[in-house]
Amino acid sequence: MVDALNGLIVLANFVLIPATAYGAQLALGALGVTLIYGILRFSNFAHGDTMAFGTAITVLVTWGFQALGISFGPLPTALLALPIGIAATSLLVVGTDRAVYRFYRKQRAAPVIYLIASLGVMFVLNGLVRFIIGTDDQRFTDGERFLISVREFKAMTGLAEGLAIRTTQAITVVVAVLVVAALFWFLNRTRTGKSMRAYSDNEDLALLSGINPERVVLYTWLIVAALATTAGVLYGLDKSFKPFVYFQLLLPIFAAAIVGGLGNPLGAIAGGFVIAYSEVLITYPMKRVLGYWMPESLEPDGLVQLLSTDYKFAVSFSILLIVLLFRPTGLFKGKSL
Amino acid sequence: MIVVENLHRHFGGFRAVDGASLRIETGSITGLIGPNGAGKTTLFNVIAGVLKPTSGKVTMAGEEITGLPPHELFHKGLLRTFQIAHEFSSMTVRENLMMVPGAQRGETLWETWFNRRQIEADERALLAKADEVLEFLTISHLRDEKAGNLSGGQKKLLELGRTMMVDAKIVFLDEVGAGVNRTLLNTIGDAILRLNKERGYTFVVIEHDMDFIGKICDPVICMAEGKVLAEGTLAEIKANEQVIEAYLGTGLKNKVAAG
Amino acid sequence: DGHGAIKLGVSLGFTGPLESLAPAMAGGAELAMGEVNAAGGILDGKMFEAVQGDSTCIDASAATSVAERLVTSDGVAGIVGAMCSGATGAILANVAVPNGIVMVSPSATSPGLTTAEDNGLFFRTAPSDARQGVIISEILAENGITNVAVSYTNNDYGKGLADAFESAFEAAGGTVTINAAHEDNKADYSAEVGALAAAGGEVLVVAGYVDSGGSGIVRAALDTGAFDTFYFPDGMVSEQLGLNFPGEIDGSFGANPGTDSNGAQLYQDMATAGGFDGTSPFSAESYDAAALIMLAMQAAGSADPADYKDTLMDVANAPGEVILPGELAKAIQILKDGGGVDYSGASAVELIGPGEAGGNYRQITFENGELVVVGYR
Amino acid sequence: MIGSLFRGMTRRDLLLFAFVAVLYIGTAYVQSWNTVLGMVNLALISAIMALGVNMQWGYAGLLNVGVMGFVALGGLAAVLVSVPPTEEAVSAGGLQIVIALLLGAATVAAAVVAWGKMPPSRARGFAVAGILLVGFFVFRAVFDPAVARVEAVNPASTGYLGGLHLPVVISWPVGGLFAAGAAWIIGKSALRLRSDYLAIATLGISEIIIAILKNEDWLSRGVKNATGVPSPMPAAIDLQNDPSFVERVTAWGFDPVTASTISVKLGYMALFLAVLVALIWLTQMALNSPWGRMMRAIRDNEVAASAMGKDVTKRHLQIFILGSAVCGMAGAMLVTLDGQLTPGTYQPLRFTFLIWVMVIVGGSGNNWGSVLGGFLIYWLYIQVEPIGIWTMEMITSGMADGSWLKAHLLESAAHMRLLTMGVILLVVLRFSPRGLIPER
Amino acid sequence: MTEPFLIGDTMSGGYGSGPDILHDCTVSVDKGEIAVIVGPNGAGKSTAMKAVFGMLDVRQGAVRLGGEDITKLTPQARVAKGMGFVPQTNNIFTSMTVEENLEMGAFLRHDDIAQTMAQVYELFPILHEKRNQAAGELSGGQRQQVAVGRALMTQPTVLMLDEPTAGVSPIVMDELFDRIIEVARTGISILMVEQNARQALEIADKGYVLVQGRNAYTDTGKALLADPEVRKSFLGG
Ligand SMILES: Nc1ncnc2c1ncn2[C@@H]1O[C@H](COP(=O)(O)OP(=O)(O)OP(=O)(O)O)[C@@H](O)[C@H]1O
Ligand SMILES: Nc1ncnc2c1ncn2[C@@H]1O[C@H](COP(=O)(O)OP(=O)(O)OP(=O)(O)O)[C@@H](O)[C@H]1O
Ligand SMILES: [Mg+2]
Ligand SMILES: [Mg+2]
Repeated sequence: MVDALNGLIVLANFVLIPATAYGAQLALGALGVTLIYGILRFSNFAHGDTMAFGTAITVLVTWGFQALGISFGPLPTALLALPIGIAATSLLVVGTDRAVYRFYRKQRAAPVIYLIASLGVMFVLNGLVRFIIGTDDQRFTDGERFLISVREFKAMTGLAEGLAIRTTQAITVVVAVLVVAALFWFLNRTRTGKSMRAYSDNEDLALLSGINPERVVLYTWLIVAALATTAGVLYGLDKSFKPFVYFQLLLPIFAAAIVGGLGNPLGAIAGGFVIAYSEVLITYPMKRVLGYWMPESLEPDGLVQLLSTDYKFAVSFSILLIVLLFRPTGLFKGKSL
Repeated sequence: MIVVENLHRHFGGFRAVDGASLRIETGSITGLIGPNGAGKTTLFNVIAGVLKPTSGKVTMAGEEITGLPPHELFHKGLLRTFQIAHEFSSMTVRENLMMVPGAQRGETLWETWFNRRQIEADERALLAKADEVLEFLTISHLRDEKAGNLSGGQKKLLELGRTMMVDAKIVFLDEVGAGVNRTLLNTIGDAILRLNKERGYTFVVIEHDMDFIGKICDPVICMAEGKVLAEGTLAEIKANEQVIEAYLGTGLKNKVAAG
Repeated sequence: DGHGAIKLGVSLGFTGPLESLAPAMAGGAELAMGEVNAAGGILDGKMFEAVQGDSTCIDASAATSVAERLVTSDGVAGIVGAMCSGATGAILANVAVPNGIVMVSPSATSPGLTTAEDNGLFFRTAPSDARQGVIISEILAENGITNVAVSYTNNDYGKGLADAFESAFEAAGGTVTINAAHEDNKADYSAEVGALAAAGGEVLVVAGYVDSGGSGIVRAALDTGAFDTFYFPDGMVSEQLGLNFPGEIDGSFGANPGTDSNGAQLYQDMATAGGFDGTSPFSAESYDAAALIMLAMQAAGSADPADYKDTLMDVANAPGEVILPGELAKAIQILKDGGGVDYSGASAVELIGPGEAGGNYRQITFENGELVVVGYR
Repeated sequence: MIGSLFRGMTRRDLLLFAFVAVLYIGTAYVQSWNTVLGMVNLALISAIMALGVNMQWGYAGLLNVGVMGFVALGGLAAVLVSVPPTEEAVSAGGLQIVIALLLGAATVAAAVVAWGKMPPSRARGFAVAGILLVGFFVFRAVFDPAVARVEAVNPASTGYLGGLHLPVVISWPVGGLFAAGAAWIIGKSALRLRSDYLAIATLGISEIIIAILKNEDWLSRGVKNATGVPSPMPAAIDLQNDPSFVERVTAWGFDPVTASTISVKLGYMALFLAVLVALIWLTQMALNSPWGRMMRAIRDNEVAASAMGKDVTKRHLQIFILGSAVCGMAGAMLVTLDGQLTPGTYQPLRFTFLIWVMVIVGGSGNNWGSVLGGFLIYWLYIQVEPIGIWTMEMITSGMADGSWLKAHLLESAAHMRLLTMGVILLVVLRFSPRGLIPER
Repeated sequence: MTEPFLIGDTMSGGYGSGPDILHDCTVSVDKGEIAVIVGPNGAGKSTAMKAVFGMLDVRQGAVRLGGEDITKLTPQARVAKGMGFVPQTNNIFTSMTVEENLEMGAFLRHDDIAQTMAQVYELFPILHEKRNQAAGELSGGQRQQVAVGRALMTQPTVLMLDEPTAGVSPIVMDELFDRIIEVARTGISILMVEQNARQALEIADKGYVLVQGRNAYTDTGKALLADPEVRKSFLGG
């Protein structure tokens, strides 16, 4: 009985909790991507760097707060700085839209042109972020790191195995769930939300219904800025902040958005978890868990690992492919242009 | 020519085509009418291979063609037009027509590299043919216009024009008349009759314009709610109570008052 | 007056996956040049000028183009670089050898480069992975550890080191429970740490980079309680490590190139004064790479690679007076006077065989959140 | 014949080409001919890759964001064809690895056949899964020990099977074949995906290919890099040591080092140019014929094209395979030029996105556009670094020495590379959104 | 004679930088009137409608609503001024449900829209049945009904319809014309393009025949119907 429990806790500690947190992180990023795809109709390759920009600003402000001795109790100070980061990112993305994307909207350019333009923006942001904060790893975490740490857990339960839940993990999961619910409600129930969907569906007709396209675009970017910064900051709090990693985040984020179905907020969440779980679960060696669960005589010698972690990305992408083969527009019927 | 047996096509729980059975005789011009949403277009799409049937069977000249992809049906001589025009919008009107004939020599890569001369000869012939069709459709001044820039009616004409580029056995026309000027529609009607007489094309025509149906179609099939409601000459159909109630109606109530 | 100055190429991955290591490395190389210039240059007043070139680490051909530019357009007399073994190999074969330019890489550790066709033009101040594998194995054995897990960064450095270590360790009777790769700069390492934890081991050997995947692995391992003791090879040992995990890695240990000559400490102080982190991986090696080139020129009495490529080994090795960081002026003077030097520098270079560092190591451990040097070997 | 090669070229296009030529020649004067010729060779390879992508996207509207994977496969071909076999490794496990791979292929084939033959049912699912599972374990049982033996052979310098030791140029078509093979497999399964879904699927597959190249050491040494790919040209150093060469060039007044490096580059250039011209001729012919028209129709409206008798699936597959093969060939050429295969350097930024930028900036759907894009963007890619540094020096020249801002700005100069690249891309795209040489 | 409520006065213009499609073309409609535009395919009927609605550069001439010059206003500003438009193609939001399509029609309204919606459902019962279905999944005729319904939701003062009856069944067409007459009686101006020209002209107060972007005939609906030349060339005999 205790063995069974220990096995479960090992599984939770190394698979369930990290995968859930990682899934939520991906989902938050994917929400931004999916929203731009859904409403402005292009795959925004600058999203990773937008996240990096928002986070960089938040990090600087956080340092400022820390220097001034402002803190947020047990919570990370960065959360206090977050609104400022969001504001700065909003200015950035709206500015980018004015300077870059608006022109192509007027031209009615093909989506791939936006995509390439977003590559250009990505390059520029890439340079900008490094210019602002450099290339290094930056730490800005403070407050309580753990809701419960391994040691505390063991002391509390008296079990041989422990498990840890980080504050940031918990915050990320909660935020992701709240955000997706809010977004879903916003898009499907509110007037502004519906007008955004209408705009994405048929721009001309939206015009004929009295919808102001510039306004729709503005709202979209504001939401995206908030999402990107929040996602970036939560990720940075949990791991660390380094511009290059944020650029690299783009790939799993896109994978998540696609698996879920582009343009669909629920899909982004589902996609995030699918990617995260498949990465962690399929490459997880069951040796230690089975060691608890199996009778002594049957305990495994090998690692009992389906695939080595070297192929972690191959795994998540294979899952992605399999999903797409059976559901060509993702789990939650996304859009395709 | 075409026999449809107990065909079903469902969308989720909704039965768009719900056990339709019909025969289309070789050499006939069959009219297909019915209320909006009766399943006419869906029936076309299933026969033409765009949609897979939920169940049922379609045969063409005795050969089962259920579920064959559209491009194979094309090569068997089955052509169709689209209710919502599907032009190749970034190509010119002429190219829209010239791309139609199947098995063009110049569509094989090998030949494009090593058989230029022959291809050029083929192209000249095609060009002449396309221009002839454009002339007929009264849009030859638009031959080098991008098809996407055509007016709504012109696009419908182009749809029809494509079927005239090859020797078809059977042609499915989905509301060619909607949005087409009535004078021109008369000309089109004549053309259909001529193609039918001279070249032996079989036609199936979906149309909501009773004058047009009356002018060219015999027999007429009326669908409703995914099933065949009535079948016969137009006169018979027009007299059918159910058809009147579901489809034809009794004319404008406010007409006089409005004058 | 930069006119007529000798140009040295500094070709590192300023952009790309290892971009965060590059500034401190370039800082090291330029520090050495600055020092020589301050001392009045070599060969009777010839000054040095650094020309940077981005070797990207992700694009061997771009690296080649850039090196091509450094050599044929800027006319550099030698190259400090490149950073990653891939780019280094490409530049060596396509630019350095055909144009007869000396290259001293501070960080390409791939054993494959040992046997590369180089016409005696290629050197490196970083030891080959093979040597370090043995060192790690010895240190672990001394600590009574027989059972370890290994996580390495998935490039030639990590893989080469992990392989070398595994064979050395197993030959000495130890067990490697798992030898698994991690990719740098990825979003999440839970899968890797999950696998490492499941395989188990007394210590986790992290053959990665401190500002990249290496720290990510350590972070995740600490948080989940998978491991609490680590072994850190040279890519990880730096002050940064202590800052990244304040107080969390006490009892963990490692080693990086260095000797009791105090060179490392001297260099660190110089770097701090110069405004960059001298403990960042391969920064010291970069200083040494630049210094070696310049001293070799002085020794050869010529800035022509064809001449000084033959004196480079001489200035690096005994006999001669031992030279530490900050003593370049002295070294130049000795050479000018016809004496010999044994350059030891910041990373205690000793060039062996085909022109690579022999490898003296400085053993460290973490106590109360501080990096403490415990000995040399 | 020549006429159709240049069909559709306008005076403006020629001016653009002239402009790019001036960029390169100007660079030669500011920097050196050696630098520029090196760049030209890489630009030629990039242009070929861009042509491949353009075939897929420009002709058929297939969004392939997995270019990197095909390029890498081509690179693998170069190694497998040209390097000498590692005798010891081959005898240790070569045969067994081949058997294992055949077993693996047989498993997949069996699964596919079972899937096709059995009626749709739960039993079919189990049967296929069963076949795959059993096959997987049998495969691993044969494969793993053989791999272990092969990799144990002198791991620091070999540890892999090596290649066939054939002339490296043969690997170019072979690289094309490798890529075509992969494209066939991908195309059979993923081509029915639309737009961005196909994009991410190909992106994923390319990542998987790179993962294999990185981790299968027995094949090409993995991240330890396979070096020493023989060159089809005489090495510059050999020329320098060849007295007759030295004599000749000195007689002409050249310095032997410069002359040797330049002649090697010219040799490569001739080879690459030949490939590029052949490809352009083939693609121009195809594009300006009913085949091209059909592809455009398919790109415009698949439903209508298929109703007009065009086999959309088959054509998509055809063009996907051809385009990928071109990328594969370019990949083999690249490794030939570099002389080594370094899997770690295959990054989407360089081998997928940059190529895409070339295609779009050049003008998608237009072969000459791809060539122009290839040359222009490659020039930028290399030259924005000095431009960035130069800009920073200009900006900071007025500032006081030792000021924090000046130091910070100069330090950031390297990142100006990306920034400048982005700005230039945006500017080009702004002033000609359909590319510099748009499709006609 | 005072000026009509809505007038596109001697408009010339074309698409983008292309040639002029309209040449001094005038169309107008007064309060409570029905004006019908007929003509061959490609005559410029839709173009004229778009010009009146500001979706096209009017290079010469002007558009005035209730005496006010609105030539320079954006389409959405014209919506705010009480104009409603059903384009000939792409006239529904395909990914939104039928009900959401109707709601979007009422986007600028801030009063209770339930009643108007009920009226639309009454007019087109099939839409009520399918109100939660994505409009893109509807049949051709059903889509057309959604499009007209969407425009009715704006409660416009001027309603512009580009071939509202294309593809709808006879019974629905009759209903639609009935409804249009009713709407006009409430004082709303109706400007529409029709190919079912005979029915349309029968209910029209005013008729325009456009040919190649020019006004060819202008008269009352009845008079045009009676003109044999017009009948033969444009109304199909
Ligand atoms: N993809 C789909 N998903 C769900 N329902 C659909 C889909 N396509 C069609 N339907 C439904 O099927 C029914 C039949 O549609 P169909 O287009 O066949 O009608 P139709 O007879 O051609 O009508 P019309 O005369 O208006 O063109 C309609 O009620 C429509 O809403
Ligand atoms: N977007 C466009 N760009 C360029 N030309 C266009 C565009 N739309 C229409 N045209 C051209 O303008 C002319 C008039 O088109 P319009 O759509 O106004 O005709 P219409 O009278 O409405 O015809 P129909 O009855 O067929 O709908 C046509 O010759 C068409 O080719
Ligand atoms: Mg229909
Ligand atoms: Mg029209």
